[in-house]
Amino acid sequence: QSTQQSLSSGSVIESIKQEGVIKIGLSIFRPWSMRDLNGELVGFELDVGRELAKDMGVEVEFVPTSWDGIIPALVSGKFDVIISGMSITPQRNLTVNFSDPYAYSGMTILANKAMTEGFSLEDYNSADVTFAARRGATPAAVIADMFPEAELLLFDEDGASTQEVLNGNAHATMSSEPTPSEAARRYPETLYVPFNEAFQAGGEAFALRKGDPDAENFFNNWIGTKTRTGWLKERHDYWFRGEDWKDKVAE
Amino acid sequence: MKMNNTRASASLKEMIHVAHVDKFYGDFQALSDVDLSVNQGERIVICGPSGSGKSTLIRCLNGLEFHDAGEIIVDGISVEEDSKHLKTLRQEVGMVFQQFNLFPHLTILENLTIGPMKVRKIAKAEAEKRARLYLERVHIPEQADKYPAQLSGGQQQRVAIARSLCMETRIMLFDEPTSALDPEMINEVLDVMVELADTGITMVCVTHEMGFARKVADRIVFMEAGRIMETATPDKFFTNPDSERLKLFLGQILDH
Amino acid sequence: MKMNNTRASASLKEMIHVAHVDKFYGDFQALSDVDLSVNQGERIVICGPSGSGKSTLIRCLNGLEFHDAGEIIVDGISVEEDSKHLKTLRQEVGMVFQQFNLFPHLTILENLTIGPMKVRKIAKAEAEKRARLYLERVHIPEQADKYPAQLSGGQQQRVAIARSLCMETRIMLFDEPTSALDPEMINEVLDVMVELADTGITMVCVTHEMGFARKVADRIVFMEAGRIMETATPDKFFTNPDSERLKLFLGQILDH
Amino acid sequence: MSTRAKPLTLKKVLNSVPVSFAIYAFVMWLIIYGAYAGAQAMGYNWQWYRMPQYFYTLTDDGFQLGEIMIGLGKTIQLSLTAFALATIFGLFIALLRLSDLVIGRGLSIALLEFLRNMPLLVLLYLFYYVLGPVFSLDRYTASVLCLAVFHAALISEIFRAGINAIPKGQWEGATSIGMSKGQAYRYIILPQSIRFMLPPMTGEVVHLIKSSAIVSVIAVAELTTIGRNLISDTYMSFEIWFTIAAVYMVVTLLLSIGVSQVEKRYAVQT
Amino acid sequence: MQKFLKRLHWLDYVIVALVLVAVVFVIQRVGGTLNYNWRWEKIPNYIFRYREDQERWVANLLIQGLVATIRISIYASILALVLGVILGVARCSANLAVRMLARTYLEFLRNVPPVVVIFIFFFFLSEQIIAALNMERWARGIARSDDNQIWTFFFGDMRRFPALISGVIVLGLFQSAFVGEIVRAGIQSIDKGQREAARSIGMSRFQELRYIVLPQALRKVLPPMANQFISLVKDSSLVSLISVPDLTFKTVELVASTRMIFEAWLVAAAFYFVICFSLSMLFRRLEQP
Ligand SMILES: Nc1ncnc2c1ncn2[C@@H]1O[C@H](COP(=O)(O)OP(=O)(O)OP(=O)(O)O)[C@@H](O)[C@H]1O
Ligand SMILES: Nc1ncnc2c1ncn2[C@@H]1O[C@H](COP(=O)(O)OP(=O)(O)OP(=O)(O)O)[C@@H](O)[C@H]1O
Ligand SMILES: [Mg+2]
Ligand SMILES: [Mg+2]
Repeated sequence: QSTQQSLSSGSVIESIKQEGVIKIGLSIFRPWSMRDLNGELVGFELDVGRELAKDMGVEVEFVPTSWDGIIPALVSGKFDVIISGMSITPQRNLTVNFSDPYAYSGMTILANKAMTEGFSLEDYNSADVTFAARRGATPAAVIADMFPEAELLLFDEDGASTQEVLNGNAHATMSSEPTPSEAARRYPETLYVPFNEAFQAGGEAFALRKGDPDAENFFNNWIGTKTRTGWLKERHDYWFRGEDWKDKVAE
Repeated sequence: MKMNNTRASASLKEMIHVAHVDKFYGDFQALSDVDLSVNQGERIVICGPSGSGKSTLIRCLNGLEFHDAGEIIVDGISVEEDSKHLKTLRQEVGMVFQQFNLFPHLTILENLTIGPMKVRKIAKAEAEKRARLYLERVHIPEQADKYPAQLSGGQQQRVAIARSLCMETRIMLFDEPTSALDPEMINEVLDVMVELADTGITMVCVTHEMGFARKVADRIVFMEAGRIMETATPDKFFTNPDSERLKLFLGQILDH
Repeated sequence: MKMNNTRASASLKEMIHVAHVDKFYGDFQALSDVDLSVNQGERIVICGPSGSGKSTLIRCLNGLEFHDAGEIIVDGISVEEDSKHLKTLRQEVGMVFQQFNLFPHLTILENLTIGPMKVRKIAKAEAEKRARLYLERVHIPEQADKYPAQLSGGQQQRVAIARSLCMETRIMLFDEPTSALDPEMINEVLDVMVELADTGITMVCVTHEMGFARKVADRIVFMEAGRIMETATPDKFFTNPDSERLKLFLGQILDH
Repeated sequence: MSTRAKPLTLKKVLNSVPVSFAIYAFVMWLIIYGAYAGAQAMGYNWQWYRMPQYFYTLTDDGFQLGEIMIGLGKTIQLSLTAFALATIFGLFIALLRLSDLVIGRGLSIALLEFLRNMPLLVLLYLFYYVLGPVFSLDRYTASVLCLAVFHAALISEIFRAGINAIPKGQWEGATSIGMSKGQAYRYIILPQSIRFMLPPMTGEVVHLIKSSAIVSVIAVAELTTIGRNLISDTYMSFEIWFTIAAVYMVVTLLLSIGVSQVEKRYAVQT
Repeated sequence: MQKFLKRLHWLDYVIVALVLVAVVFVIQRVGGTLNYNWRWEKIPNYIFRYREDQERWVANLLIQGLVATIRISIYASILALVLGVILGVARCSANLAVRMLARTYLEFLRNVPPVVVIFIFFFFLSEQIIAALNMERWARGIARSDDNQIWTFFFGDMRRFPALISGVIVLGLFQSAFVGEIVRAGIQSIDKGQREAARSIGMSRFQELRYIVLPQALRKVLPPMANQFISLVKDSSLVSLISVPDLTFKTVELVASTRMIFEAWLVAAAFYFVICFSLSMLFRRLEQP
């Protein structure tokens, strides 16, 4: 009885209700979350976060955090939940809990044309090939998994890895669509997306501190509902397939 | 002038009493079995070759260093490392250093008033009045608002003397007060010291200025290798010294 | 001894020629219209109150400073800022400083040989032979392998003299060579300088050691406020000076 | 020597060595315990037992160095290369700065001002993304050069201070026996100024090792990069950050101690 | 001009030639090899922007970041100064325990890379302090109230106040080690004679420190302190790693949003240079009496 009580009163849901605000940790990552021309946050995560807060009847506060420190920051209580396109991996799961996935984004390879001419998928798995990716992001895990032979360089953010490929310092990088296709369109002489197929990780989910079944249950059900009503898919398509938002964010 | 002053004061109370004092720096013995007694109003000059322990002795008198054996009693206060009276003692004993050690960030006036104001808790107006009085005494009243760096060495040393005087101490120690000065400035300072000697203050002075010693000292102490080798009146000291070493020393000092 | 030496050399060639020299530090005029002529083998002593320009003058002679107007010719070489012969000049003119300026990271022997070896390109063995010769001359052959810091001030100054001698210069400049020394050590150095004076070297010496001046100088130059006020033989200088200022100065210097 | 027995006072007791050590140990224990309790309160599960494998492993192939040790090796290699270059550049800049060359002095001052007023992180981005492609530098060369140039500015100031610390009399002494400027530098000034430069130089090596951590942002393999990669793999942030900090501390402290020994020997010699 | 040319040494000409060659080479390569679409025209928007919806000019990302950097630097240097003086005095204390504790603190901070120090402090210390003071709720209360202009002026968005404070604490603690060393050097540079003179007019140890040693030491440490302040401004870029929204953090965000990697970093570099350089000019002027 008392254990149950203390569990539920210790839940982050409880403190969110008390404070009247939910603090969401996120890291800038196109097109999940971005700064628009006004310097304000926009993106898929922002829609999700606002909707979530609306449904809970509280205010929302987004805490932009560098990707590197996002999990320690969650663990030490700098915010209540991470909603930042974080995909579920077993390693992460050892440290934090995940909700059910709320998005499944496909990832594609973006490669340097001259350096990877005529490469098949197997050719990438060679010690001569260099990949670049964002440290701690899903593509890094996928690359390590799919191309164990290749060298993998990790950077603080996505732009840097694309620039590496562009400058010929790396053969290829991988990230969620639509970013690779956009880049390929912008630098048609140098960059291209060699394979149409998208590589899949376990899906992206909310991350929360361990030992909080109430919150997990709440988020799972919220995601379940929003998936069934099609709201999540509609927003996902808007940000990941559509072009409407492009001119609000500098291109 | 000298005569009557001296003999009168010699009968007064003993101001400095040093008995069987030893002092070590690590293994090196800087003072061995030093005895010295100075009466109120007496003027003592200490001389001796470099490294003989003159500075060490004088610094032991106001507790800038502490002796390891024997006893030192100054103005009735025993000088010891953890004495409660150390502060009182230092207020009674003025010291003038070879390097002046004026406070460069304070004006001359502030140099003179900071001790009385902060240590003796005297009001500012009163302290300044006193400071100007003593600046007058050392003949530089017009320098009150300058900073030490703007003064010549001789003037700085005179300020240092005035600073000690402002504490109205009855004992003054001088450690080679003129040896950092240019030849022309030495006299300025010596003149002030001669005047001071006539006021009845108790004075212990390390110096090689033999002219000064001859003029004002009641007794001259000659040190060598941490010991007091000879103590004599100026007359005897210069005309008929006992020890060979002193003769040699005088020969060298007075030669050129 | 002094007499015959002097008169003989006075008739020889002019080694130092200074005419109408002015020198400014910013707006401050350190030398005004200075004239001086020194013949081969002559011994000149310069004295005067502090700040009168003695060091400035002597430093202009070997190009450590440069004059702004007038001309200085030393050993036939005109001393000018961009003269090609400056290095040659300095090899001909030795200088001994108040602060010795020995090289603390080299042994005494190395201090003496580094000039001959690196500047004159003399072989090491030869340079060492010469160095030991001059160490003998200044009476400290046994110190060859020590470092400067291990020597007393008087010994250091003698090394500095030997270092100049090793360059076998025919002119030696001294800037208050004894004023940084303890009283006991002054004589050591003065003795060496007296011996040196007898070898026929041309010598210009800034000093307040009037005993030395009287003994060796051919002429004494008195400076004041950047000007040469009086030039006289020692006899005249001490017994019958022309200017009032010099009388005053002598009074102070010889007083205490 | 006969020393009088002096009475014990509270001040003396507090200042005595054993009591001081005891107080010290107590305060340190408080701090460590506080940190531990703080982390505990945060609900963090410590996994220290997973750390040793990153230092070494004992497998069938025998003893193998773990990733952290490899990273440490890389850090040292990187730092030493950069330091050697920085010393050369630094001496060059300092001599230019002290020279009579009008343009040379101007150039060295401009360079110093630029470097002094630029965060290293930003400088690194400039080197890698801007100068890198221009001069076709790979990431390793770019980071070595960036560190070398950045520290050359600091080292040149050390050289300058060391040279200026030599009393003017030494220059005059050298000049008055006819040495040229070059000879005076070579035989008189530089040998003496080494004594003044050694302590700040040690500081500079330590500083360089520390700033080398920044190259992790361009993925050059070294200790911090390895640490950050491990964190992104394992999420044991605290354990790994503490370990990395400890490794850096051990290296830099050893270095400081080593150099102070050398210094002592050097001091005795002259 | 004639006179200027006359002062040049032949080596000066060599240097000019070398610099020219390097510049020409760089220009050539930038035109030829660098594969990058420059979009400088977008940058001014991120400095100031006209908001049509609000009909006024507003400071955008880069200026927001710059202001945050300035705020953090000022507060952190005040903190570092206070702690540093205490630490410096502790380093010269007569008590061994105090000296050892100060030394430990200092050696830890000086021997570990700033990045690592900042992470450790951030997660272990600042969070505890913020939680203990219940700062978050308080700051949010202010953010929600209407008359928060003054707070906003001094501390920016009050919602991010705890982040600002963490940044200030971390940076201040980190820099205090260096300030402490400077203060210690200043204290020790005061001639022994000064202390002796103070003592011989009967001052207590505290009076000696208060009236004689510290005033002189502070004057001596002004130049190194100024340098330290400049490096504090530079090191403040590291707090971006703990998500304090300073100039570097905002630049990273801008790059992540727009991929204008070169333009954004060059502008950030220029901003840092301008701040630091004007500071060093200012300090230089102050040092001259
Ligand atoms: N703090 C110290 N530590 C070790 N030795 C010291 C210390 N102070 C003085 N000595 C030594 O004690 C001896 C006596 O020194 P003291 O300064 O009293 O000599 P002095 O007679 O004043 O000489 P001087 O005329 O050169 O001032 C010297 O040999 C000196 O080296
Ligand atoms: N580098 C300098 N810059 C400005 N002024 C200087 C410089 N060197 C000397 N002076 C000034 O020039 C004047 C003459 O100085 P100089 O050193 O020649 O005097 P001096 O006769 O040797 O005195 P002393 O006996 O004190 O050595 C002094 O007033 C001094 O302040
Ligand atoms: Mg002494
Ligand atoms: Mg002079």
